[in-house]
Amino acid sequence: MEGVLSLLSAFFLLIGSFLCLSGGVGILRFPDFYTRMHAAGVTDTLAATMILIGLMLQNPEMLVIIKLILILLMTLFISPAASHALGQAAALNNLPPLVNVQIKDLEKGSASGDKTSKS
Amino acid sequence: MVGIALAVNQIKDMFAVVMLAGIYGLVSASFFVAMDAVDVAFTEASVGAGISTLLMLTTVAMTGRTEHEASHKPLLALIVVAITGGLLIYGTFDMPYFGSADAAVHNHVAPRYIYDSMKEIGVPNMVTSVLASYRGFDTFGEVTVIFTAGIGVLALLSVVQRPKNDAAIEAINDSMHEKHLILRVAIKTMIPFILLYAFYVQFHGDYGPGGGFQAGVIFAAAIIMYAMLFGLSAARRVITQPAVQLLSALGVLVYGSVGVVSMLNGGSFLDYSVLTADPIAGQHLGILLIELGVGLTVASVMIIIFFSFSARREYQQANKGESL
Amino acid sequence: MVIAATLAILVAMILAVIRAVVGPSLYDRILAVNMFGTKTVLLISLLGFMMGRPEFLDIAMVYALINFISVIGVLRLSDAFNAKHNGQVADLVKRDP
Amino acid sequence: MTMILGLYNYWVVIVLMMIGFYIIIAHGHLIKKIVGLNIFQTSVFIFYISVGKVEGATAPIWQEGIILYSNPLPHVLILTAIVVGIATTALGLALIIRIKEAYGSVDEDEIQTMDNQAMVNQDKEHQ
Repeated sequence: MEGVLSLLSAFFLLIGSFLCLSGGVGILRFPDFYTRMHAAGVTDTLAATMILIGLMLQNPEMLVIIKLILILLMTLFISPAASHALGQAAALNNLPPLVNVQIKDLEKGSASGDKTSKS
Repeated sequence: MVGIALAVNQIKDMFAVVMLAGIYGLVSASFFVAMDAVDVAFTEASVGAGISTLLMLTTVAMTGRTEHEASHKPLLALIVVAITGGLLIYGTFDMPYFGSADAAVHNHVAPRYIYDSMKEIGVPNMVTSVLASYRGFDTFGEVTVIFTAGIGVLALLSVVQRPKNDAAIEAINDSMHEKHLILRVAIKTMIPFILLYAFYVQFHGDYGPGGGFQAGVIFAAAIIMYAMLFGLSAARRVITQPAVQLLSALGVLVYGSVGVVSMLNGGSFLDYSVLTADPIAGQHLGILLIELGVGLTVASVMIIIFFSFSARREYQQANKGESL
Repeated sequence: MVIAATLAILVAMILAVIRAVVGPSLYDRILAVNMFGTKTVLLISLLGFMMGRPEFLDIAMVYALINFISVIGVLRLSDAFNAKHNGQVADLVKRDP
Repeated sequence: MTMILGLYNYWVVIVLMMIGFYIIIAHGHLIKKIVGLNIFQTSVFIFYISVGKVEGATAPIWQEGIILYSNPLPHVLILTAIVVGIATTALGLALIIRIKEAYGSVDEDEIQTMDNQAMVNQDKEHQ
């Protein structure tokens, strides 16, 4: 039982850290604001979930688990709301999304995008 | 951290500078956690990352966001800085090494705080017991300083006459409301929990990280959040300006009167052991009361500061007929 | 494993800071700050576990809250920014090549 | 080598402090000066906290079975200092807003020239 739990926890933590890293790479390499927001928002929420679940599996104390669950709920609640607000504000203030761009730019952008998804 | 500080030096866009200052606050708070200073990290998290960023941003919004090129040569400044820094680094060669247990700071009053506070005060969180009991007089001074700063901000920024075109402000607020519908719903659900959490921090400060200072800031943050999304006038209907001012004074008064009561009971000023028959219970009661006083003052001063800043901003907007 | 996760978060934080410093538009910076805040929440929970005293999750909770508040505040004020400085922002908002 | 490992923390503090100092004296923009002041302030906080750290100790909250704690005294001092720091920062920002309203600028040099101008004008009126 102990072994299974710690293995599961390690698994979740590993996924979480992978997501963190890919989110970080995404926020740095993606070509425009909206794609960056996508990278950051999605990976942030999932990575937080994974890491917190991994930590929950590591600790047997009830109080700690409850606190972790609270943090998790808060993250699940806050992070989409913040992302929504951010995207909406950007759209309302006429930040141009990357649609009608030169083919050269697009190739450059998609090339970096491909690299990110593979890494 | 050095990198961020350098970037602050270079960037001319004030908005970016303020955002970086926010990140800087977060980094330093993480550092405090790593250095075992959980209470400090708590405070820095709520103050440095949240409130101060907001205040600076409000000011930037009111004063414009670009910086002019410096007209004079910074060479002299650089030389002064280099000399001072060199002297300070020379000074560190005599410092005890980082983390060594036999340094001078750890051998004066600290052992008593660490090993006897459980016996004398009965509060597990040593920071709270030192803050509220051993060094209660210092803390009284700090609270008074905060109160005075609140009065100062009020004196500098308070708007005496009502702005003439209330309708313009209302119109701005209405447009805000339509835009932020989802946020408003989200925040409305969260505010009760934040307030509850502030009370938890306030009264759990004896046993874990937390206490009056932190709880006050969290409480104020909830109100500030409400004021930001529902408009200042709505927030003022929840907590009126005179009420906040009264509360901020009341906090200092509670703190001071606990001291006076303990004097009347035959102890010295802020000696809580005489408050009840049992010294440890007296200490508990005293710490609880003065933490309450601290929390009241900090929360209401933060609210006062934010209200004055945003009222000033609305006033400017209404007078100039444009959004500043 | 906890240490590996901590390292990953630290790297992600550094990347976010770079974006905040470079970030051509205002919203890029806000995004970076938001992400940095979330990562700090995780980092503090992990640090608590590493030091063997997981009671300190309270701090992480405060972070989550305050981070949200500051993002909201920044957004609320940035609207005002754009209304006035539209000319300047248009320059800043342009995508970097 | 032990010297470097034992003291690098203080050196980082000094570098931060000097950057803050430089920002304060070299930049004309008043808000930037406040940010510089904050950096300076934080470096002092970090200095205090790292002085209070004891190798192998944990946070100063009493718990069964733990003997070695970090020094709680610097924590107390810094905790109050942070809150007082935000109060003074708010006061400074309020002053900046009033300066902006009075002068229409937040740049040190411009305010200086405006002041000089006003002084000269006053002298002329007297004559």
